[in-house]
Amino acid sequence: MADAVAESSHGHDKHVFHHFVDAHQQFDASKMGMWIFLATEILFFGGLFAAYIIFRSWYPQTFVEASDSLNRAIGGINTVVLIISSLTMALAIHYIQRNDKGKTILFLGCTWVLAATFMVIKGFEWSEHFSEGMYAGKAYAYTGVTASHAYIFYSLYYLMTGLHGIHVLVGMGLITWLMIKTKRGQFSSDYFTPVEITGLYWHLVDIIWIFLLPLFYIVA
Amino acid sequence: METAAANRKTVTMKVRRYVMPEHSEKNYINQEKGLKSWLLTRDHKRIGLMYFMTSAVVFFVAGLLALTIRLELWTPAKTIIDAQTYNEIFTLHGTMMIFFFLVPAVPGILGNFLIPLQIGAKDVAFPRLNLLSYYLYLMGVIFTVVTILTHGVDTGWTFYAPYSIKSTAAVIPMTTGIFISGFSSILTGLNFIVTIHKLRAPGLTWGKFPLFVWGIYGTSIIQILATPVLAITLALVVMERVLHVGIFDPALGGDPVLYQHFFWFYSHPAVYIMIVPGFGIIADLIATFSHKRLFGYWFVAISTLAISFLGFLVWGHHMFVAGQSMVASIVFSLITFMIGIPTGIKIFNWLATMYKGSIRLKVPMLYALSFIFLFSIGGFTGVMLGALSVDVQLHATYYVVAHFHYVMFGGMVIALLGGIHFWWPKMFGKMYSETMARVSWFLIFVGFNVTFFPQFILGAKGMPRRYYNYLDQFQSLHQLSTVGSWILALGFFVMLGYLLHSLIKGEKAPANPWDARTLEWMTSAPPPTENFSYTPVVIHGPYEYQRPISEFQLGLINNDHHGGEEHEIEAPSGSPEMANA
Amino acid sequence: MEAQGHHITSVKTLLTVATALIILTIITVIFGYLNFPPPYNVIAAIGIAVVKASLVAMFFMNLYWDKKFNALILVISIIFLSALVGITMLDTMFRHAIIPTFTAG
Amino acid sequence: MLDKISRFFLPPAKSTFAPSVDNLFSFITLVSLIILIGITVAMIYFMIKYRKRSDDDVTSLVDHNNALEVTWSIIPLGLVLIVFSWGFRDYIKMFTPPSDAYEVNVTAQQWLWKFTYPNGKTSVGKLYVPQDRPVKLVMKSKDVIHSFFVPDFRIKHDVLPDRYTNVWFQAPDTGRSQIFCTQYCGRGHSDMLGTVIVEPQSKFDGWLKEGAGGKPANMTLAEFGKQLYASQGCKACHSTDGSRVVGPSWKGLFGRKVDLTDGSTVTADENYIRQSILNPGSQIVQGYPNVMPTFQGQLSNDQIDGIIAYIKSLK
Repeated sequence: MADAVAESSHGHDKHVFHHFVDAHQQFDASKMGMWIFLATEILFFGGLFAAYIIFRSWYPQTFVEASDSLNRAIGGINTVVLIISSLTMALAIHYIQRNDKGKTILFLGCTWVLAATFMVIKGFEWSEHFSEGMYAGKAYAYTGVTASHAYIFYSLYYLMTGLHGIHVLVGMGLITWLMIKTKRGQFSSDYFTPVEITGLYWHLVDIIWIFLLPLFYIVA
Repeated sequence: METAAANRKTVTMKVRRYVMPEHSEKNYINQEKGLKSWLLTRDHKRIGLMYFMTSAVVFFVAGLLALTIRLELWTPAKTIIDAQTYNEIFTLHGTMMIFFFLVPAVPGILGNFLIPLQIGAKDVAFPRLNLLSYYLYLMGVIFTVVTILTHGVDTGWTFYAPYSIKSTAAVIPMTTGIFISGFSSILTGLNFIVTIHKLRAPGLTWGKFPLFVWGIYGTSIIQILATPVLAITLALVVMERVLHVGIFDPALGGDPVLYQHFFWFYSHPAVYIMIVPGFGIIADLIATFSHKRLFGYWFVAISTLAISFLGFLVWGHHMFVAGQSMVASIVFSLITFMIGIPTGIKIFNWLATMYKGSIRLKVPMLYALSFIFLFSIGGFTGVMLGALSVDVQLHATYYVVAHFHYVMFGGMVIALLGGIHFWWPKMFGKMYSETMARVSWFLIFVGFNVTFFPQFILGAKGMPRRYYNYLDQFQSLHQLSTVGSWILALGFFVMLGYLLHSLIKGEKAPANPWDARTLEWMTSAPPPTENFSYTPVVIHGPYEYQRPISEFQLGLINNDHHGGEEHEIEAPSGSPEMANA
Repeated sequence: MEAQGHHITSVKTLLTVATALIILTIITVIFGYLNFPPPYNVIAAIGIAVVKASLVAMFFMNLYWDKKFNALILVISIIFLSALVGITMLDTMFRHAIIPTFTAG
Repeated sequence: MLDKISRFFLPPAKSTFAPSVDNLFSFITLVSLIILIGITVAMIYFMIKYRKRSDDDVTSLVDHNNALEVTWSIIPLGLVLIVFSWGFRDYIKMFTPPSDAYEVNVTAQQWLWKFTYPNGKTSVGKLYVPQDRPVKLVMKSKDVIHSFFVPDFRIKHDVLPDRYTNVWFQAPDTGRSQIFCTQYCGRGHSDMLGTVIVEPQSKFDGWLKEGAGGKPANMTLAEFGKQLYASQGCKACHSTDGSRVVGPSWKGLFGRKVDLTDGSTVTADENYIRQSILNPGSQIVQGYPNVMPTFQGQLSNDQIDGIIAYIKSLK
């Protein structure tokens, strides 16, 4: 009981909203909130994954042929870039937990740069596709795939990598915001919830890419 | 139910009784003044009232649209509007009612207002996110209304491809509005789940939740898991219109039936988003006004989750004649029938709760009992539509329209009205006229049945839905239905009158007018901004009317308090706050 | 900080996991060039992806040490996604005509 | 009892599987009614018997009874399983056409039904079928999803663009039955009607052999056009009384100057009308949508002449 009383007197530091008992409860709540949000993300992408699986079962030959037209090496390199960015994100969380703000900013910066690298590579990849006429849907003009309905493969490819790309951009925005806040000294080993939950978001973006790689580049 | 908890760790707390004043001079309504204090509020109760205002306006407008539809159907050919306008009006009626009223109303109004109060918290877990949810909802409504005023949309609320892809109507702004309000729905659900998990008062274990909390919990799960699929589906429709991606458009090798799968993967569970919290309200009302423990608490609670879960696996019963495979139809039909079991369990347990009770037929109870009657009809006709061969006849006829309105209006809206009449004194600190409320209840009950019962007959005889012109043989039933809609509307105008009167001139409400036992009744009416002046401690279940009210007003003792009667109690360390203590 | 209940993952663990992930990625790409006969190519590629995703979830996202409820949320979302895909395929795989339309490509 | 229920709710049963569907409908209605009355009576009885008498009312503390819970789970479970298997059996029957069925092709488009018979003869809005013989409809749509519904036969199925779907039925008696479109398909959805005409085999054969829609000798050309106006689906979009439906009204059309969307003006003469029937998109009247399907290959020259004569007659 004494603990509870003590909690309520010291627990309300500046980061704790009045409706939480203490920082720990608030941290747990935020983290659970983020996990629930990630569940919605999984189902959001899930609609497209479902469409991919179903259309693949309808047009298997098309998917195999069209997949061959994508560059596996670039896909692999981009995967490695994202995995390393996940590592640096995890390291940033590690160092903020140890209250090392300098290294936190350093690794957040690394994550940002890797994310940007990913986007640049992706941008080059897309523009190369466009130059060959691999557009989504009706505008499709590529002649390298003979099987029918190849544009559906590219539609799904653009939709899924595009939606993923939007998530990467949002992540880059969040990481920028984290760096500014860390620089201002607003995070410490006492309070790093935003870093932690942005990290969760970032890793999910990584996981989604981990599945996009085999679906579009490998399974030919 | 105690045995499950007994195995848990228990902790000892020092508690005493706290009696909050009946009326609080400074309450959440008047503590801060000015428009800005409302628009930027993070208080869950104020946000609840903002949802109340907005969804009432939506309901009013969409209701007027419904009256227009009914009036147009007075004659078999043109009565007042042309076919295109008629199609646009039923699309708007459906879209507004479903996405901007039925889905957000109960969680938005009652969920926001009550969940923190019922679990003894000061607010929801993420108050700023909660305000954002409201504004996203408002934006969605505005987007749609602007679409109405500038262009009509005539696709029906279901936006079936390829019609929604080919139509020249403003499908993109309309779906954008729904997309935005989908985010609102997701964030609301997320907020409630975290709140229920993390912010419960000491001692408030899952077995002591008022059933409304269970209802909101079930609804939140559906909101979180189903809404994103709708979002991606609508995004795909937009992509199909803009880029012709070929996912749903058959002319490009896509599959319009796949659209229906995706759409109903959300939209079937969505009807459970609408009805499940209604079940919770009804359980609360029946127990309170029977003054008796809820019969089969755990059966009622778990059936809520069972319905939420099974509700995800039955979407294909909207597609028995849509061109899906027979295997799928058969599996969907079988699972559909399984939902009947937990629903039946609820209805029978509510009845058993009344047995040997001490029943007061106050207005909220009248709504609860009419819910049982109307929702049963909705349920039985649902069994009819789940039966494969019969559905072939009834699919897309007025039978479905009637069934849907019995479930949604007879279920969700009646439950909401019951809930609003029940918690009105708590929300506004004012009583309403019991007599006028009875008159209004009677008009609504009669008007509803006169409007929608004839539609069962129309549908079975083959009258298709969404028809502007119809065969002469259906006219008399259509006219009966139209007359019913006027009685129904009259009921709502009476309600508007006495509720406004209550707000302005109503007599002050006591804190606990219905002699209930759950936490929200232990605070003043209306509650102060911080809800409770103490940390509530819960030791009994929500419907233990045989125990004195003093045992429901316990709170942790502050270190600055001396004197008064102190108790030491043991409580299971079920809640996170206890775990930290 | 351990007292606050936050698990701090060691740098060594993080590096090990990242190395494993990169190796698995390389294996995946090599598999792509080897052209295994179907369905083994699909099984291998997706299997490796599942292993990689689990590694990220458990160690980068801390689920290995975290409250079990958060892991449960992840599992539930995957179950519901499987329901969406699985039950929809009960339709798409068992129609009279498997291909959805007769439109020529 | 079951008969009375189905006669009250349902239209006459005119196909071979209709009676079983009707029995299931009536069975569900009857059982539901019994349970509903039980629930309502219990509710009202409790309401009166256990109404509050004083503030000191003592209420029962019983709060659960597992045996009861099991009972009211098992009984409904049994009932719904019966309903499921019954519905399942008939559903399979409804969508498994016999191999010797007489096939008619159905083409749906906004907003009319066109039927093509094995010998190439077509009819619009009227489906002629032989009596007491299984008829299989092979259906497709030209534009959006429609749904083919004949309440008297208890059959319905969506008609999809770019894909074939089937229904079948066998009508034991001659007569006429209503066809509805039950999948919302736009402005003319509620006018997308049709009639099934069941005739004895011999009469049907005779009809089938008749010249494909030629003018009967006893009709004037304008009367023939009027008949086509109703049967070919013109009616869904064009009025004859001057009111605006989807397309321009035919009243007073002939000989009038018409403004087109390309800015030009033409006189509505025979050539203009013929052109509008065969290639509607080429001459859109200002203020009207480009939605009319072509009738190229569907209307013979005689039939077009008939329609022109009919339009001329509408002064």
